[in-house]
Amino acid sequence: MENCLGIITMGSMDKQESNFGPLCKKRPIYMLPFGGRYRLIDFTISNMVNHGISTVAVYTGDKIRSTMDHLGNGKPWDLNRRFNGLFLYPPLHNSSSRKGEIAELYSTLDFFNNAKDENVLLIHPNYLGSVNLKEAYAEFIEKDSDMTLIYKKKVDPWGQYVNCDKLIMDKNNKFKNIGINLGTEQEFNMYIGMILLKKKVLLEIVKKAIEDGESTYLKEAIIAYKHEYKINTYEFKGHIEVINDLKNFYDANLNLLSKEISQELFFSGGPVFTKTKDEPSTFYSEDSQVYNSLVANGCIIEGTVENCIVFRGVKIGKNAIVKNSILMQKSVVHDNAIVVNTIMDKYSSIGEGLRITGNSSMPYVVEKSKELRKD
Amino acid sequence: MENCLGIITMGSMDKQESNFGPLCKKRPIYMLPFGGRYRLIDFTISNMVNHGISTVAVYTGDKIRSTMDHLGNGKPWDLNRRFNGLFLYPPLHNSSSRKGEIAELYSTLDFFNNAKDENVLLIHPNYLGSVNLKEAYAEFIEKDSDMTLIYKKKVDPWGQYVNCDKLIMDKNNKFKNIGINLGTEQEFNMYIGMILLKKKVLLEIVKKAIEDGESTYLKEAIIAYKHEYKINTYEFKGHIEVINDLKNFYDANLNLLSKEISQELFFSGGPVFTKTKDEPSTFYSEDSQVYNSLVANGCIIEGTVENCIVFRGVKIGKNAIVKNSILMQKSVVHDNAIVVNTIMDKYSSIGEGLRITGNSSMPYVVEKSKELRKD
Amino acid sequence: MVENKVVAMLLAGGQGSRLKALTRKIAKPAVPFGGKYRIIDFALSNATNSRISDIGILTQYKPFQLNTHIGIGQAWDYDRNVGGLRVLPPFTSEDGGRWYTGTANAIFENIDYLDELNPQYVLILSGDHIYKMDYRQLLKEHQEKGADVTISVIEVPWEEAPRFGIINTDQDNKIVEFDEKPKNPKNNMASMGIYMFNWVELRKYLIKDSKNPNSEHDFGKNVLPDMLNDGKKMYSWNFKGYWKDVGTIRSYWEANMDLIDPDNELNMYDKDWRIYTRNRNLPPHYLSRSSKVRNSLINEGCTVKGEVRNSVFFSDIYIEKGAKINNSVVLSDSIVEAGAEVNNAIILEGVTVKKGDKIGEEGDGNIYVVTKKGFTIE
Amino acid sequence: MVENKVVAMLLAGGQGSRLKALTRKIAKPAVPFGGKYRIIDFALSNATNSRISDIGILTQYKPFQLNTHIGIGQAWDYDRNVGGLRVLPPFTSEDGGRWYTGTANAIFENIDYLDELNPQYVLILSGDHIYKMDYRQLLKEHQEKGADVTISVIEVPWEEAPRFGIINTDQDNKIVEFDEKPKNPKNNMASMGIYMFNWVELRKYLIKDSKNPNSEHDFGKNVLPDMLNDGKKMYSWNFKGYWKDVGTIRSYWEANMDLIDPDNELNMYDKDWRIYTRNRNLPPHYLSRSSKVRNSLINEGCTVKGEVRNSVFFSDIYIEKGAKINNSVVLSDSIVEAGAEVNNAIILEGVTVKKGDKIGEEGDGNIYVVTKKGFTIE
Repeated sequence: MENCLGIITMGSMDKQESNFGPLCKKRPIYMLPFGGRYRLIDFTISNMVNHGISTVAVYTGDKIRSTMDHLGNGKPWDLNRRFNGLFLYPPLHNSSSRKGEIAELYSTLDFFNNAKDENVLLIHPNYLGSVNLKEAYAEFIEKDSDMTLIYKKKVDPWGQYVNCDKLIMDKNNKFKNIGINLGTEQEFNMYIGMILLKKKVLLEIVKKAIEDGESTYLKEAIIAYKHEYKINTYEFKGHIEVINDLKNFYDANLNLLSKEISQELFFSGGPVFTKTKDEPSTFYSEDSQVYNSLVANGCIIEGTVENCIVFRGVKIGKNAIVKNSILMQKSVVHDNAIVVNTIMDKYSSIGEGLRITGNSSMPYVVEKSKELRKD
Repeated sequence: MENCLGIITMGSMDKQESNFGPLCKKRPIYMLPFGGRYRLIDFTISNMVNHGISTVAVYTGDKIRSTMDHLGNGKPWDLNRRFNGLFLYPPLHNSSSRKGEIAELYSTLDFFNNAKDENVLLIHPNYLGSVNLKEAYAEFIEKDSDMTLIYKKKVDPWGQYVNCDKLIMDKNNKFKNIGINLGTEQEFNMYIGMILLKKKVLLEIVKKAIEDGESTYLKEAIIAYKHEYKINTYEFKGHIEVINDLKNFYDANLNLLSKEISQELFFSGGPVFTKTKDEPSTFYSEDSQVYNSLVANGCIIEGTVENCIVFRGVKIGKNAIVKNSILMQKSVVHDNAIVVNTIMDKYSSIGEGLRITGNSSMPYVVEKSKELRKD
Repeated sequence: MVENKVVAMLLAGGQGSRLKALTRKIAKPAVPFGGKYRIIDFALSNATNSRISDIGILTQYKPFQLNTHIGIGQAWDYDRNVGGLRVLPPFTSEDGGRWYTGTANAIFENIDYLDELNPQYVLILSGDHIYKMDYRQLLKEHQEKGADVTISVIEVPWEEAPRFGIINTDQDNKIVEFDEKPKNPKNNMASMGIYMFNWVELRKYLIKDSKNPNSEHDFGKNVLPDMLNDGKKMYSWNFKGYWKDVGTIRSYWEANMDLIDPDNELNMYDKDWRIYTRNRNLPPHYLSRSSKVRNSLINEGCTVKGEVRNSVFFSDIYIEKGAKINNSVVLSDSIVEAGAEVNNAIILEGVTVKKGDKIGEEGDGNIYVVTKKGFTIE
Repeated sequence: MVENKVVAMLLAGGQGSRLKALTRKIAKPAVPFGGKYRIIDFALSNATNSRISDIGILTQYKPFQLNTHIGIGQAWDYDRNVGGLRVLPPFTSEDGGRWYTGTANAIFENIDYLDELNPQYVLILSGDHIYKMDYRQLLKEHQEKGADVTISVIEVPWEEAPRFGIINTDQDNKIVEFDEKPKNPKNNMASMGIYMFNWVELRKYLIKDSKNPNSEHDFGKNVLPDMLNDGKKMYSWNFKGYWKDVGTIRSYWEANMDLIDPDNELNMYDKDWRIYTRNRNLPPHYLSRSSKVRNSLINEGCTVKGEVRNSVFFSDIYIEKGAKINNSVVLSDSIVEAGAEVNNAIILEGVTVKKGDKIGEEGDGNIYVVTKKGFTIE
């Protein structure tokens, strides 16, 4: 994907942070830990880099410190470059500046103008899917599209995807509009927050939106000016995860215990890069019993673990039992404790003999660095 | 200087940005271009790195984008490290968070606690001086000081340094307090915004200041708690520049035309590192006439230049005359133009035949990217 | 401007021929160890953790994988613009090219590199050993004694002493005699091949040694005895802790097994002294419902559906349901098929153990080296 | 996952003995050029600007300064964790060590490196030439013709043609004959030593050539003629622009002087095709009240108080008041004292021209090479 900039914006994700309980108190959604050793945004950036994109700009939102700590100098993605590389754009804090995706894009016109690339791939990092960007890009170029929206056909009998964006298309599969799924249909075309645009088209839309003052997010602007452009669509046929609340997030993690899903996310698009931690291998003691779990490095497992995602450096004590849970980095379950349907944030711990049980439709969350003890 | 963190804060500098006319509209003071190819902060960071400090934290203030663009991944200072390296801390934007130096330091307690280093060197980057930090640090260690304030004896008959911080000392040269110079004495001990502290002392003071709620800046907190600590001073005997308004900034640049001053700032403390631009050498045409000027690379000089600081990539046309001026990166003086006592910000230009004359006590400023033309 | 500047020179050219199949394609320092490392990672990480900022790596034998592993030194934070890590292979000049003919000769040929850096001390290291050492302690000792050379020594079992270079000292640890592989050792303090030199002195003796046609240009055999002869101040420093030269197949297997020993002295989980290595960017490992993993180390990217006991696994290994692995070291990208059983083995990279194969018996005392072509017994 | 993968192999082992004093301590690619560059910067920057992501640099002769200059490749943005720049010196394997014996042999010895990267195309470059070229154009031509090899050629003056490898082609640029240094050249299109190969084909011919005991293992003399013999599809691609092999003292001086020629074809100020080099972190240069600088290039760190005309200055040079420099190339860290006059010279690094010395006369037609020991006349 030569000649293409990678842009990561939050769209309207910032409004959803409250859906994640204490997990997003100090981090944006895209920084949520995922899959044992990653953050959500790792998948987005890695997918871009693996498809040959060498300039990536991230519109960070206000909670910038965790982002800077993680993305930092861009080394894990080989984006620590002299020319192009990784650009982080926190919001401007002038009293005069407007807020929202459009205003943020507008505030970085220089970045777009200085880049030689003529096309843009824009992704919202709360959608996880191993999209074959090369194929989508080839189609975008071949059809000389002004923009190509990427969607996934979703059968949703349970209304799991109510309020997701939906592409409305005519009988010939031609793009008509972007609506919102209210669950009235069994199947709908879910817009998965990935769009290819000509750079000049993006800048035109952004400038118009600023002039007209009607649109806060790019999606709104696309709807407003859709008749002026040649808009195509590309269907993604693989597995997609949408992370917009705690339940989604919990399920998406545990879905990785399915071999097909983890194969697709971890391998099909090339390696997923992340900040390395230099943990040694994980040690399983003579008494450990581990079933159907994904376990990262640096752990010491002496208890029983079932259906779990275990992040780096976790300790599980003797006779402890952990089920259907997500144990983030450096969390500790002490001896004889029982933990079920729970998300333990980084550095949290469950005291000896304590019993914690959440519900699978509303997992219990142990806040970062919180140490729970028996009364 | 093993075992020492480098900390760069703005103290109360953010309140002075309005003293710089349009130069600080989009950049903090420490990002002002200086000496033909540097930014003010380059001197501070280079001095730290040259003295073996390997962890540098910069409290960026709100205008963070230019800072991130320049410091970026820390490569020019070899601070693009996996362990330690460069940390940028923009202000937090929670409604609940207080503002000011103390609050910012307090918001990064984790950073201080995670670092193994036991001492801290804290510098305000609007003071430029090639302080022998190694010697000051050795003295600080040897005396087992809680903190050491670095000062410069200043003779100031013209009141140039009115409102600067002044160290009050007793007859035995023992620290008593920090006051403000009101110009009532011929000579005073100017505090030059550099302080060495034990890390635990810094954290204690910051926590107390937060609890008591009285101090916004570290200086105020030191004054408040001075009786509880062993405070020493270190006299710097070299050349110092204080950059707190446009005039100071202009003078400090032109002072570099003195060989002694430029030798001291550019060489005595080791090389000054900055982001490189890969400009070729500067070309002087057959008709050029250049006197007493400092000229960076990548320029094409065809006119007359006298008493100027010329940054990278500047063009000076045929028969143009430029005197007593600072020409920042990529600015252009077209043929036959005359420019005197002027600061040209980056990418600005003076049209053919135009005549611009400022006053040496209040230089004319051409804003960034502004193109002045003859009416 | 930093004081007490130490430059480390890491000898990484060794062939390690006694490691047989393990060193067929790579130099000994590049041999995988301990689930995710290569042997050289230990010396390199020690240097990083000791805050040594310049390190030269002397390579000669089959350096490709070693060079790929080291890359620009990013894993060890040596990817610096000024200083950092420099790979130093042999080179030519007007009078033609010279291969490194001995440990001392390798340093001699790179005098230009050292002169450029102009260090006060030169630390000679070997890329062949498994250990964790803070070289700053060695430096401190060296400085306190005002020594010309300080040699790091370790207590070895008396019966093994004849295999080592034994150092005889007075009560103040001043060296009085070198005893290279002595039949009747006078003590059991062995040289670890780690030397802290004053560069000025070392430089002199390297030049002197280079002119001696009878020298093998080896530190232990030539340069150090020569210095002792001249009455230079030479001290030993007694290192305490885990140290292993994994020179043979058996010692290689044993050193790996040490890591799953509960009394293991080499604590790999110590976050204050991490061992760094190049990252493979693999996802976490997966243990299935049918897996049974006991007293073992498992690394990223593995999928275990069978039974694993007392073993050290590298990355991206696939163990099918019903397969059994005991007391084994399994290198990356291997597959053990359903029904296969492997005991006391070293399975090399990319090997597939076929359905129904059985290698070794528990406690048969052999070590099996499993390659793509079959297995050999040690 | 990136397609059309090209790996560049940059031959940087040349001694450049005709450059005499300039190459006494360094290989030819490391010779300073154009005020702030070294010769190799041109090929390296071309590779960076052509977005070639993997480049192997083959070194052999006195590589220290070259290695210091290259470092981890940061200046050219090649300090990557995966891929990037790799220095490839000679090495040993079981059957001992082998120095590179020719251009083709140097690539042959590094087949393992190339196999690991598994490129589609291999671009052979030389570190000896001054030019700006977008290698993507060469690749495009190569792909459009479906060639096995495409050789970049340039028009040279007829009278100089006998010094070059002349390439005779048909009207479609298909190569029909190699004419190495022909007495009676049939045309004036010379090979630039820049070859785009299909790796599969090159690999075959490198192995074939390595087995030929009569071969000099040189691309121009052996491998390319052999391929032509076998009827491989070989094309030439006509490069237009500045190109200079600075092989002698005079051509070196001339190429530097070209940079201050108003009609100079090599536009160094083109921001779309920058030439990158290692940075010395020096402040701007200073021109004093008494200075007089005309038609010259001045680099960072210099202090000029005297008169400079038609000259190219490197960095950190000090010209005292009253000194005069004309038509000269002055390398870094030199001093010209008051009253000295230098004409038509190349002043080497760190040389001091003493008070009152006079070297050359304007227009005397000689080139003077000024070293610490005095000067020689070309």
